[in-house]
Amino acid sequence: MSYRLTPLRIGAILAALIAVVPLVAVLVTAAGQPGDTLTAETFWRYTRTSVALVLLVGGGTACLGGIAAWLVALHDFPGRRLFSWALVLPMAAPAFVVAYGYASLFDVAGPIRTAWRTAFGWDPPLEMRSLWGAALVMTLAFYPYVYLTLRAALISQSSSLAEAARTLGLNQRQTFMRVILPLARPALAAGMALAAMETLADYGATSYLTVQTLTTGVVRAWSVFYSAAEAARLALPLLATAAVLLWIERAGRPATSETGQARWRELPRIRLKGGWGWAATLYCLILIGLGLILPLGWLASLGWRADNELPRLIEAGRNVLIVGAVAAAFTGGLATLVALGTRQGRFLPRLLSLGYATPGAVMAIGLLAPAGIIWRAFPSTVSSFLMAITLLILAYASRLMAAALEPIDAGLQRVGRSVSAAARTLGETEAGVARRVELPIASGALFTAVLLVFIDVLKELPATMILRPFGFDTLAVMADYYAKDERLGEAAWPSILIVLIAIPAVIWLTRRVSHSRPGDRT
Amino acid sequence: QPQATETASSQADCVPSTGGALNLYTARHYASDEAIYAAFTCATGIAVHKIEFRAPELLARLQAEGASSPADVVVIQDAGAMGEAANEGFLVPFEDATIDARVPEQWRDPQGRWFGIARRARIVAYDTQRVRPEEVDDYADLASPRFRGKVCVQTSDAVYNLTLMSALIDRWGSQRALEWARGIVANMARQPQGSDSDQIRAVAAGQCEVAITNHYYFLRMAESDDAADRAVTEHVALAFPQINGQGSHFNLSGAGLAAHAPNRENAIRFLEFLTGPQAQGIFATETNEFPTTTEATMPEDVAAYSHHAADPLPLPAYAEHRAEAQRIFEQAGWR
Amino acid sequence: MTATIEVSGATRAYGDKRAVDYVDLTLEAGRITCLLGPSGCGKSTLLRLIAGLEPLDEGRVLANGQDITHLPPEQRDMGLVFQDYALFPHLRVDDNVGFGLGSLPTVERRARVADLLGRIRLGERGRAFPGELSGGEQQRVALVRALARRPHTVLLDEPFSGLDSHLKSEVREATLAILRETDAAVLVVTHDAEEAMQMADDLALMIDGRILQRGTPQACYLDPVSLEAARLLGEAQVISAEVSAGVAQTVFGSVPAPGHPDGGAQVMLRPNALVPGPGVEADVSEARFVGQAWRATLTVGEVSTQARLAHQPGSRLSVSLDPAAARVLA
Amino acid sequence: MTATIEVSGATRAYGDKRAVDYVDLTLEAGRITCLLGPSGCGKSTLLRLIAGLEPLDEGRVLANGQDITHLPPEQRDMGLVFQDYALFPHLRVDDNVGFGLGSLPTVERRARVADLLGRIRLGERGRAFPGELSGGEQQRVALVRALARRPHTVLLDEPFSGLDSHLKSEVREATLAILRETDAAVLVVTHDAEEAMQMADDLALMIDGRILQRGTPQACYLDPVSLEAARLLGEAQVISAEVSAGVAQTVFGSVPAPGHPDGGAQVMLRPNALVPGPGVEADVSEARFVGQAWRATLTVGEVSTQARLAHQPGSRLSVSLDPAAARVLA
Ligand SMILES: Nc1ncnc2c1ncn2[C@@H]1O[C@H](COP(=O)(O)OP(=O)(O)OP(=O)(O)O)[C@@H](O)[C@H]1O
Ligand SMILES: Nc1ncnc2c1ncn2[C@@H]1O[C@H](COP(=O)(O)OP(=O)(O)OP(=O)(O)O)[C@@H](O)[C@H]1O
Ligand SMILES: [Mg+2]
Ligand SMILES: [Mg+2]
Repeated sequence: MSYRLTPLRIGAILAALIAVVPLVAVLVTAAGQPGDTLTAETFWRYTRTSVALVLLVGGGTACLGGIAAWLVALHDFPGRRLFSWALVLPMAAPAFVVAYGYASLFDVAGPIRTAWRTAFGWDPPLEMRSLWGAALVMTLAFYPYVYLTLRAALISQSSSLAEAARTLGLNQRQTFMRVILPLARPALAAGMALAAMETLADYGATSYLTVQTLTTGVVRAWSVFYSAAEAARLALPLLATAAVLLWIERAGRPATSETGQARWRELPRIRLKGGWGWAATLYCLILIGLGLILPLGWLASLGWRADNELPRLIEAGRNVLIVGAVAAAFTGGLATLVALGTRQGRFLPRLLSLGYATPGAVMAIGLLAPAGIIWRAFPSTVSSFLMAITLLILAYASRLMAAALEPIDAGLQRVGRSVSAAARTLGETEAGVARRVELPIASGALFTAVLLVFIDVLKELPATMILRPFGFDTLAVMADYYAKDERLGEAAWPSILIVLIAIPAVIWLTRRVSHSRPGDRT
Repeated sequence: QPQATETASSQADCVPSTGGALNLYTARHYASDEAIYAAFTCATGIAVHKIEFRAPELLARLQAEGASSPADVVVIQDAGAMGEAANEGFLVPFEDATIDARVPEQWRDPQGRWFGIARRARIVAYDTQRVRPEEVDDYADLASPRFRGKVCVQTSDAVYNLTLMSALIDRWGSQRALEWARGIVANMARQPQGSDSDQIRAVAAGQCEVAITNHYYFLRMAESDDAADRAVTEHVALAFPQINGQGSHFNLSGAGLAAHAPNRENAIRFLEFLTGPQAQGIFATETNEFPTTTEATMPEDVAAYSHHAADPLPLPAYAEHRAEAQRIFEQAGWR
Repeated sequence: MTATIEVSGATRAYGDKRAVDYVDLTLEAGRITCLLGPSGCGKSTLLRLIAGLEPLDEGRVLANGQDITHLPPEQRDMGLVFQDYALFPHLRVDDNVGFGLGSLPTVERRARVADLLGRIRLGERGRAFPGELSGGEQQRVALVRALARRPHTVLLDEPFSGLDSHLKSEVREATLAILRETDAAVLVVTHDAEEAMQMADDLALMIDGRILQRGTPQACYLDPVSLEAARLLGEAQVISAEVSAGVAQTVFGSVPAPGHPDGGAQVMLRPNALVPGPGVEADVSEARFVGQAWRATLTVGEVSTQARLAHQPGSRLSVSLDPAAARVLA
Repeated sequence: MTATIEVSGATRAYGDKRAVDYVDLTLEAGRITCLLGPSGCGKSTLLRLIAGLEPLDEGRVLANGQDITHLPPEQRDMGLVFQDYALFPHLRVDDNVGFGLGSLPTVERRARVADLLGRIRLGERGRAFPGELSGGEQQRVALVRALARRPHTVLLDEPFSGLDSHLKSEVREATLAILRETDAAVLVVTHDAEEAMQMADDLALMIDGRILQRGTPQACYLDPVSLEAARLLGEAQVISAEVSAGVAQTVFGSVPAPGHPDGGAQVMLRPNALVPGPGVEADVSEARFVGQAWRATLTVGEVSTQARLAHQPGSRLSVSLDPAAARVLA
């Protein structure tokens, strides 16, 4: 096809600009005047903590999520079908919500340690506001990433390699260790990279659990020293790490099937008998219990006793539903343009994905700068509700573009090159082919993208906080305020609402993952 | 036209909402404030449009908006951040006799750019069974060997700790402030963590004997519907330590007129309203804060503490020493 | 060790569908058996049953008379080559070949791998990853990997179907040569008739889960038990005939039909069944060069058939029927 | 409308690799040209260049003398059939076929789709989705979809390679019949020699991005320009020879070599080049039945070659060389 700037490509470039502008703004800000900032010693302490936390969460998610994926994909036990999607549910709970639950449940004056002291006369060392506690909380919140990617890799692994190993004299266990696991390793790494990125970018959970990471440093530089430039500079190592992690994640994506004509066949599932089967069931139950039911249940019990500003909650819920839906559709549309326009080059999508892995505080800096230019240029629009919502939606789009781009890109890849070419030779233009053939075929992926963005908007905090118009709350903002005001009971309400809204979306997403593999039979 | 969560009540005796509107940027987010906005709208017919930020974000947004900012009034519950807003030029001085009359000079910016609307004491919660109140009548006591392993505190970047440290730097000089911080670090029962309520609970749970906290969290727990919260306060009491014998450290919620306020008249009416007896009363009742005006009525539990003297720190000092305060904390190893 | 593998009454159903339906099959040491059948007829399933990768619903598998029906695959001492080669992508070529040799001392293992790679002329590529090899090279590596443990039986599932037609015959020759050197019992699954006939000592024709016919390639080709079997092995035309007194009469000539009842019958013609010569006058309606030969469509009256003859379309010629390339079907 | 498509000097490189390297090709209305070559030689790329799906680095494409090199594919009026059929999975069969007929009035469009589906005997299946059809049915739908707009040129990229060998010849016949009814210029890309020879009016042999030879199938088969070209079209053996005075002398006999310089040369033998008869005594070292014929390995002195002969291994026979099936290579 010709190299000319087709309308599709111009659209892609514009869409990409929206996502790139905040990143550029961060870089420009980082080049600004140096101000007061952290001492080098503090910086290194934060770095050490960040590294330790990432390692712990990476390892923890690999273990918990890995075992879950291994059980569900390769074994049969009571409840397996239910768990195959239920294990993803904790993804609906924002990490900061899980942190609220655990911090308060395991507080020195909380129910567990109090009961323990009463019973045994000494205080158990179960401190959630610590590196270990944060690692536990984030592991529970992020293990679904590993679970999802590894499970997808395992169920799409054709059995022929494992069978080859069997006929070469390896038993089941040896086959898993020497063939199945090594083959799934890239997927495991990809899942861990996602969890690590989330860990690095997180501020809500870490700050609530008093773990001081590089992101803490970014926030401190900004909120204590009022230096956006220093904050942006401190964010650079985070961005660099995110870039590396993204690269790992991309590299870990399974290549298109190399098996060709051979009939695809799933790995055989081992039936776990008796006690082993129930042990597996128990493991999955515990994981879901710890990741979702325990923290949410505890918050609910707090919320039950607390007051709630029901009208405000309802309005915040309505706001986030509407804005989330619009932002999701809009972001999906932009990502579609980008995906359609950049199918030759892989560089742009990678760059755009960086926004996703950028800590919220940094992104807020990056968003304010371009917003400021608009505000100063069109003063009359600053207090306009529509303008503010438009900016907010643009901000969501740039922050969450990667989340949408990922599935859409994958969906469009699946529309064979020849199908698009066939449509061209049948008289359709490039844009016509996109409209009549490619998008309808990739519609499932489009919907997935829209849902992913929607879930992320539900949890989004920094961009909402800083760009929203007058009188506009979202559930995440309300939860954050209540928590900051030390009213966890009240914070429970919006938190639980977020989860309740996200759960159906998460269920749908999970089901889709299991239906997109070759020769699906579940 | 901006939409808003107008909390205007439909009471019959309210002025009809024809008084235009007012744009408020606030870092406060309490039920008390909602009640005040409602009362203001009812009394004046002016609608209150608000955005709630966290302080640094509020400043950043003002910065980004520059002269285009729609903000009329800025309210922040930290004197340090309020001073910063004033220093950055986000606020303009204005003359208002009513406010000057109601708010003592001590709680007003010397350049007239902002003033205090409510006060919160940063003081000490102690275990009544193990600590006598005289043992904590000076902030310096907290750093003494008496409390080795017995002190609970928040992290250093908690704004109230930063302003407390700013006050100590101003009063004691950097060197002594640093030594004090080192003493606290040596006395810590655990790494700094959790919120003020968590500090109070830790005292009740016996993890520490004394904790630095704002006063109203204690009052909130004491009057809570939750029996567990009330139980926490049974063996815990508040002590009001002194700085140089001159009084305890109070932080201020401040309010000021935004530099480019489009609704200046309404803004000034609102600022006046905040210092009026009704608003001041609501702060005291709903949030258990101390009023900055003299004529406000307070509920009993707040009134019981209102006699404690405040350290007469000049307002600009709150913002002035902020960066140094963070440095000292870092030097002392207070995370 | 050499072995005779006997499969008897092997049955395997998926849901209602009997993928393998009461099959008997014997593999002899040192002989190559080809299992030929259309896609989906159950060839792979049968092979998997023998390898122990799939459980039997009914029937038994014996190795040298010993029942191995319930032995797991790793204890059966059989080598398997998959259609997609199934090389371990994360291991280098030499580690792939040596994968099943964990029990050997390192020195010996290295030596055996080197020897095997040498035999397939890949001695230099031991440190490459499978992805860096061409399709033909991968196939050869998969073959020697299966042979490395010196299995008594080697099973190959469409081992050449992944290859370019260009490469196919070359790789096939090389594979045959290596297989002939071992004394293993060999089963090759394929749906390519020419391939089956070129490789097989014994041929088994499979359709719909059943084995239709067994025998040498030549016997199967010329004496198919049914039209289906005939078509599996190559072009076959059918014309109708009248049998009387053990002779079937067609428009082109007669074919011996000993033992057939009198009445209507079908005669299967191989493409070389019609030869120029005194006989019937036929019209040539189309002629095409199909490599090595021409194919002409001949018509006599209402009956049309094709033959390997070079003649101008529109012309007429006299043909006779060679009974050796024609068979009356039951 | 009919058209003559002329490609001249077409070149397309990916990085360093010239996938299509200065190719000239002409497609004539009403004639089927087959492009035959091994995998990766650039066949698909050439086809995509003609269709406008890929930009040319150099060279031109003319349709009836008009330069269409820079026309986007949708304006070229060419129909394309892909190896994987590329049916739109989200559209029903009739919507697939009618996809490119948006400009026709609904009634006319319906009629044309119905007519096309009728011609491929799928009139009843119009409301099915492509996924519900068998491979052969899908192939036919892809074909009529490409024909629906009555393009002046039809390009088919390995149109039968996705089919079972069983189905292949049947679908091929049907496709040929439909293509012959149109008056389009047809290009069929394939790597199957037999297929190419059965379909082609004109054959083009491609290797490594270049066209080696053009001509009728028979001419290409018997008079290949090189061993490579010979091998593309079928089995070929090479033996060495000595040329003197325009005759090449081999151990099996002599072959005319007009115009060849004296000295050593290579002679290419087709499998039917050696026929029993008075000539040289040869040893039969191996014999195999390969369907329709036997293949024997014959040895004379040091020289070994294969021939289509039925003889017992170990026996001896006398063979002569048929010069019509042998060529001296340049
Ligand atoms: N795991 C399975 N579950 C259900 N049906 C199966 C399974 N494996 C095979 N089948 C069915 O059993 C039949 C035989 O399959 P098999 O793979 O043995 O055929 P095949 O002869 O090897 O075909 P091909 O030449 O296409 O490889 C097919 O109809 C197939 O769909
Ligand atoms: N988009 C591309 N980028 C880089 N190289 C390409 C691209 N398309 C084709 N090639 C290369 O160009 C060469 C010719 O490819 P092409 O697809 O035309 O071959 P082909 O003859 O159709 O092969 P096959 O029979 O396997 O379809 C191959 O080496 C291929 O790897
Ligand atoms: Mg098979
Ligand atoms: Mg191709």
